[in-house]
Amino acid sequence: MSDILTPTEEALAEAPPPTRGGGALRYVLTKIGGGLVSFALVIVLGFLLFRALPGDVVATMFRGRPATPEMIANLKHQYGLDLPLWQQFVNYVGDLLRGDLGDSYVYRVPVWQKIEERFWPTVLLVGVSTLISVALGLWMGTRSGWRRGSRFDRISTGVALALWSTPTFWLGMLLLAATTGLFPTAGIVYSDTPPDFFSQALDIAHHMVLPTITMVAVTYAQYQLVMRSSLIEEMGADYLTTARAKGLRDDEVRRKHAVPNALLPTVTLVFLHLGFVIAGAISVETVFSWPGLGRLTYDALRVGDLPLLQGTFVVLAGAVIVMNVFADLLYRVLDPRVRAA
Amino acid sequence: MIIVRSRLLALGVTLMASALVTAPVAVSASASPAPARAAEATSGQDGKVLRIGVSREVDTLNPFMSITLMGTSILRSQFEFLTTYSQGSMTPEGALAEKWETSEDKLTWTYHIRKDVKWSDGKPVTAKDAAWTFQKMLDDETARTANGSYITQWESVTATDDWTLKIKTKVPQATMDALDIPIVPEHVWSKMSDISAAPEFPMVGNGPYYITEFKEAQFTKMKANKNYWRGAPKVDEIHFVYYSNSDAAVSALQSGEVDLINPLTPTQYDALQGEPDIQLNNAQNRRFNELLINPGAATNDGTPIGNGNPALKDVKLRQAIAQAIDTKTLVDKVWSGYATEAAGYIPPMFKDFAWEPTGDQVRKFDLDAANKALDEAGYKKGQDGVRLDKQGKPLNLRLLTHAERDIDENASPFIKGWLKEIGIEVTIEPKSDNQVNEETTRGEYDLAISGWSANPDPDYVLSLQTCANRPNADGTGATPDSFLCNEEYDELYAKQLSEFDRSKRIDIVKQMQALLYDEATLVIFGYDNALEAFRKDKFEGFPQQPTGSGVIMFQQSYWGLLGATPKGEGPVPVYDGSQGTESGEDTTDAAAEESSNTGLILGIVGGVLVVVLVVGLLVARGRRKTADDRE
Amino acid sequence: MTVPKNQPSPRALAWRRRGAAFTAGWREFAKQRAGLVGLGLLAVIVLLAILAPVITDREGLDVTKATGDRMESPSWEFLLGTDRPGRSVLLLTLWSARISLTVGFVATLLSVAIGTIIGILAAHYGRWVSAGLMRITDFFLVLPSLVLAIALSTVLERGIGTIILAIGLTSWPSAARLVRAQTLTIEARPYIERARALGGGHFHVISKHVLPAVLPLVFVNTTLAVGSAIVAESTLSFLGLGDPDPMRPSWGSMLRSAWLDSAIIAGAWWYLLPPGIAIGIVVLAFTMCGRALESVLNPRLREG
Amino acid sequence: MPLLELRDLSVRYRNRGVEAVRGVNLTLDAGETLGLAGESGCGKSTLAMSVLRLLPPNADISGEILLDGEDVTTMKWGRLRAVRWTSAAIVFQGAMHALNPVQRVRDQIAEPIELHSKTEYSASALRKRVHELLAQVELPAEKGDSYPHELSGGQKQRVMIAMALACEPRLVIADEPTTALDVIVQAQVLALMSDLVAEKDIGLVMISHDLAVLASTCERLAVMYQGSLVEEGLSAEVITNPQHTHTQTLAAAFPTVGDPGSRYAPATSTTLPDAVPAPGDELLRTSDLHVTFRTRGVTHAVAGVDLSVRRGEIVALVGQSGSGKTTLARTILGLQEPTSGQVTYDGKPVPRSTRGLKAYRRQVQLVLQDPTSALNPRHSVYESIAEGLRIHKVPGDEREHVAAALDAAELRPPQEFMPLLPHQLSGGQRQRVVIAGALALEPKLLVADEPVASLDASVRGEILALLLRLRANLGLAALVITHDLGLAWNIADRVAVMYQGELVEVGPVDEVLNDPKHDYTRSLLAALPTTQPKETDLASG
Repeated sequence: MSDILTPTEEALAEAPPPTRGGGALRYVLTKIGGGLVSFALVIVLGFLLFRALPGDVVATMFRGRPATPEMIANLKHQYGLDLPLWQQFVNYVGDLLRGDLGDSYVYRVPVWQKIEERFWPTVLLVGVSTLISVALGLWMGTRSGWRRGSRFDRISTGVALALWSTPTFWLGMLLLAATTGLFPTAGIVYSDTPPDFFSQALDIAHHMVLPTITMVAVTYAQYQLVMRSSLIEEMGADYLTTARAKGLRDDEVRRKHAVPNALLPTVTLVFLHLGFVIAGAISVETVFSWPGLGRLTYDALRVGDLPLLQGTFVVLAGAVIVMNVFADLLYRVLDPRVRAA
Repeated sequence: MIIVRSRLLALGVTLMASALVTAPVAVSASASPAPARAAEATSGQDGKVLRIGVSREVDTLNPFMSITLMGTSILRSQFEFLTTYSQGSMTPEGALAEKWETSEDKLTWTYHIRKDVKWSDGKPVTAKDAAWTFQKMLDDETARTANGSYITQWESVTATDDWTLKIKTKVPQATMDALDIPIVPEHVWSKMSDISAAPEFPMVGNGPYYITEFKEAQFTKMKANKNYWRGAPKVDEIHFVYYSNSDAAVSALQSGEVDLINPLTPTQYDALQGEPDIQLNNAQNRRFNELLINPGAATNDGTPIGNGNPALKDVKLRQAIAQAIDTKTLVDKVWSGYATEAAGYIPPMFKDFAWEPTGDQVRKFDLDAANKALDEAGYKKGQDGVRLDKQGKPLNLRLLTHAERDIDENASPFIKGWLKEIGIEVTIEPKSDNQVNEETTRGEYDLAISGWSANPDPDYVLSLQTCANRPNADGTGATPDSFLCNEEYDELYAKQLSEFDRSKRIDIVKQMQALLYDEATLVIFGYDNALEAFRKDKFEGFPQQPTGSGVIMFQQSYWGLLGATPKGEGPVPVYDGSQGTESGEDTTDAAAEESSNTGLILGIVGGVLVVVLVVGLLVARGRRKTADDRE
Repeated sequence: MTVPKNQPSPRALAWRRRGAAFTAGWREFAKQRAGLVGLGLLAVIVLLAILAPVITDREGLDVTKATGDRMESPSWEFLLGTDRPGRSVLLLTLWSARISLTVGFVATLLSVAIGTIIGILAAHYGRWVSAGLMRITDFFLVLPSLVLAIALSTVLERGIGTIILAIGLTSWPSAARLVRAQTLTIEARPYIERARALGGGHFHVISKHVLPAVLPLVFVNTTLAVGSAIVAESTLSFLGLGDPDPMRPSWGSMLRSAWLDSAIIAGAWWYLLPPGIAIGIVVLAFTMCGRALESVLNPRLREG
Repeated sequence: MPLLELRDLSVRYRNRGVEAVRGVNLTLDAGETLGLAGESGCGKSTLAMSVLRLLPPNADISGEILLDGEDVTTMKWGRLRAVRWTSAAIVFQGAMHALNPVQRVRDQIAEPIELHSKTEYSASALRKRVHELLAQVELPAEKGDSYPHELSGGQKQRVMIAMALACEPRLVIADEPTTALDVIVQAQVLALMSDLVAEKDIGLVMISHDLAVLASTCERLAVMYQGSLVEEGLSAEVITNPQHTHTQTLAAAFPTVGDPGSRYAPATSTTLPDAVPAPGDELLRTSDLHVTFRTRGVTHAVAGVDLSVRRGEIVALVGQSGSGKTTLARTILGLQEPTSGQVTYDGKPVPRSTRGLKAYRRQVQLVLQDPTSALNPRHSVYESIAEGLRIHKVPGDEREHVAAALDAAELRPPQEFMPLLPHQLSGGQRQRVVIAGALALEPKLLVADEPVASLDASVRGEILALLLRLRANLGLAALVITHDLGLAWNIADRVAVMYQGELVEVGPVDEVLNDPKHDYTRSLLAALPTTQPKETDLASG
């Protein structure tokens, strides 16, 4: 809350304005440091949560098939599960730093490999739908906020609220039911699509239609509502009166002055909401059988594959943290006031 | 100004990007609607493709590592085993091994390898490949991951010449004529540094098909092996397309994106009735479903393990529970009739060994009788209607179920409901398959839903209920089922093993089943059918196992895929001389019932529209104020 | 100076003031039609949920007593058709409201309570407390909460309690930030300085000035958050982490059943639509109420 | 033809019902300067905004606004946009908010030029023009690259002026252009405006609540009261011989420093204490007090201050904002810990323990600048006053204490005020409630931080008179913190001038203000706007 001054700061606010440009490195380092602390917390949490899960992981690995005590001991030893907990933690962190997330109990491959396979489909889905929903949300929010109370505002806000109130997976299910036969219902690409780039891209785009619509439908509303209210907040601002007094047209006032300012809180929100989008991705990927990280999480959950769950948890949380650090840095570029702070 | 411009630029780029993404989507949406796909697929440029929609995931396609049903099923077509199971009677018959014999002490087995088998890369298949594969498993613990159980008692493996394989075992082993172990080409696998690594594609094999591509969680592609010793298959490619949600697979079948799917739930099966181009297959299954009642789990040396409710040690209580389960309702409601009502331990598919209770022994579903029996046995009802055990504690039982398995999800509420009627409170605990396996193995359950697939020879499933089959001291080891340990049963089990007179053996097996029925450590509640469907506009049919009445997918062999017959390419082959060629009688032609799908779509679309509109209007009305006329 | 005896006591005065403030707030709220509609909807739904045991028979939830056939389409007997075991979907939807609303309310209360305490402490106390708490808050804010909730629900026993805990423990950070921001605004007001100068300690400042000023905002936040919590519950239930007891359905678990039972393939729209629409309406009602309340508190958001 | 002519102008806000401006007639010729005075809410800002039709959509305008003979109220949008900024430009109140925070000031200045110029400006020509404008307002060209938050208040106001001149308008309307600025900066900005207006022959309408400011800049003065124009005339005449009672109050509110008539006599309608009581022994002393902040770099907010207040004495602490006076006050109250040095009260050092501080705070009470925010809007008058009593668990009947405090603060009868909420009171009444809240604890010393700065001129004198009476009747000592030398002249016994954390001059008011020793005190005094229109250029100071 930059506009709120605590009493002690108030005394300082009168000090000569600080020079610009200084402390950029410091800012970047602080934000990256903060991200690293968060990531460290994720790692610790990942360990605590998944080591606390019930069930004997080794028995899971045998899937109920016969195993001699020696085999079990061997496996325990192999996975370092016979060590004291702190030792396990040290190993876990060490492995993690080397990019080793352990082996999936069920798939019998390194978790990292599994996650790598699933990473890009999720990036594609989340990326494209976030882009679309941000563009859509900002545009609609700007339109409805600037003409508050207009027919467009009333209807679009109503629709946005209604869509926002719907559970993602349900919307996906309805879309599935309503568009039977029009779009592929599952997967990312048909097995018999020719391997050339254009056919593949086209087929992937075709497969993306329903999941993307679902994701966009439930996420754009947030951006619209925030853009709308942040624009409304800015509407009373004096600099807009200045701009009008200068003789700017209404849309120029909006485009050149109101929107750039109203955009700032929205940018933060877009990134803060990535966690929420990831949640949406889990539902959407489950409903549309999209081979991404969300469904990997769900599958790992279903079969009780702890290292895999731990891996997806660390990677998803880590990705969101990275994006937020990025958002902080971006914010600094967008808002000159942050540069000074 | 610069800032503003660059920001607008960013926004523009964003919009452009989204437009770029949506444009091809729109184009492709209009360019290739589903019916077009169906047509395109039949005349695909790569020849005839069989696309199978599956909702089971491949763990890995490494034959040493794969343990899931999907992975092993695919590998069955990739690699020829020494023996396979016949299409008609599901008994072991020669495959890679033309014939085999065993020494008198049953410790040495000699297999004679077919001389006309070639790997898909053209190299001949010899006994050395088999020897290398088995030796690798004996030497390398990792290589034992998937199929290690078969070789734990082996002493040595040798290829005496290119066409003879000798295996010595430490103790007589019953499964030696049914070793479900993929045999890999030595010239490929001996070069692999990590035996557990993902294999390279195309994968050299000697089965009817070989794997050419595997996309995790998406599909597995196989090509027909033109050198296959039984003759090349009629289709050129098989694509196993993975659908994590089985409804999506059904939709894909409806729109012609896939040609064959398994399994179907009864609801899906019924929904497909009436589709003119779809052939349904309601196949009798070799599976029985059971409710385990923990009689006091113990290890094979008798040490109690687990945390089963001690009250269940009382056979009277177990019998009352058994009596409170209405198999008819379950067959009707859970399986919509696509199942057979419960009788004995051996599924009715195996007519000889199947048994049914008669006379006094019959425990007809009767809640009053069950209540009465419990009253008599001294289980008094507490104030809230829940019975108290002998220690005066209320009877609260946990019911362990497989999460997301159709049978478990649907049967468990019924079990809970009936048991409540006889004063037993049930808490349903759905767990992942692994957890269920684990917890049942360790005896950490009161009630659990389980099931097994029986073989033509009942030995294996019967062995599940012996004292010896209980787990090791540390709670692992064997795969126990109901933790029964009954001396009489064990004696009968030993007796049937050494009984060579089939009818006498059948009698003993039936006695054993009667005994199981009385012990009520497990309650059979039905034998569900395997439900499948395929596009009959594209395929004539597939060989079933057993011939005529059995399944297409997930056979105990590869007959269904090997004999896949595209439309217009003649009769479906039969790999079992004794049977006819036509499809079985259980395969129902889809009736010309009116499809209700259009109505559904309209209903849903309409409903959604109405909801959105109504809600939107409500909100909108609320915010209506005079619009400002600011410029 | 003597005081006439007919004067109201200070306590009565304070209560009269609160009453007046409430009336004024209500009058402002009543001007918002969306808010009133939302409140009305909520009242009806909550009433129906509370009265469910009176107006219907819970036995109908027991599959063994189900009278309908598998996924019967709507009829006079079953206004919204039946589910796979033949239970009335209308009955299920009604009873599900109890669980869904309970989870929504309790989880929100939990998260708002955590959020409020952390938010106030982070704003009120000095650098280290504040920095530490905000670091944690930011961490949880950024964390994909569904993933964390999934992890939590996996660790703990399945059931309503776990779901509440999972939602409550993962959704507090936004409340904490909001409360912190508001607390900072309040604490920057000179009357806090005045209260300190009068000799008031931390407790006095928080309880007499900060909390009363923050509570309306917390209330609005609660109203808005219940909707999210209900959606979160449905998502967790849909993913199979809900209460497996068939006698305690929630809208999420109904949708899960519909999904697993192939309601889409079977064309059973009556099985698919009611729970989803119920969620939508309830969430929307909460949102409408919350937004109306918000504009009561923040006149800048008001129309016109 | 007059540059600007208002004919029977009325403005009514639909949602408020009351007319903000009622039938105002006003003319301004080219190159003329007019000051528009009035208290907050009198409609002067509405009047200014109506000239360019910048009022919100819910405002109804009636009458005529003739700008260069053309009626603004009936203009088409296109014409209005063309007129805006080219015919008339506005220097807005509080430049802090009137500039777009995320745009460089260069672009903001250039924007209207680009928009309105008939010919296409090249980038370099535009840049040159902006530099010219910046030079006119005496800002270096590099400042054009700054963002608003990087500029000080005075610089921002200069940017606003440069922006207003960008299209060379014939009329500039300045709405409270110097309100938020320090005395010295204010003087500089006013001088700059006067010069530019004179140089370019621009018509100027300046709006302020401060008659002195207007009188020093404008030829003519108009006074508004409750939406109507109550008096208009030449500045000197209006100031020296106000006709309307409201003008008289405004004129009297700001005393002339050095005028013996206003010594110990703030403008008030109430009776003032007859005699000035002699101060008693020393009550409070700070010795070598240092307060240092380390938020960004090191700031010495208070750097070695020795100050004493005796019983019954009123001491004024004068300084610009940022001079450290507020920090000093907070440190005296124990709200801020000193870095070194100490505060002694009644001969004993002020304790630092929570318990000790609590007892100390009963003796020393704080009165804040803005009574509106100093009272919890949710608490009734009774609760606000009883707050201190409750904190300290003062024995006796709470109600009687509250009534006594209200009575002492001259809110009579007390019973009527008790149930009221702050928003039901006027500004002066609110400040009395704050004072009553302090008095309820029967303190010995009041620390008043700008006690009248946010009050309307007419109320100012009343509150100051109350402080004088409290000192006379209760023997209350007061440390009054202010930027307003006139206030010190009005009520203080001694004055301490603070500059950059240090006290540069301390002494009896008459001595220090009549015969300042320190340069800083002198420049403060010199910067005071006088009621006589100035000839000299202060900007060099």
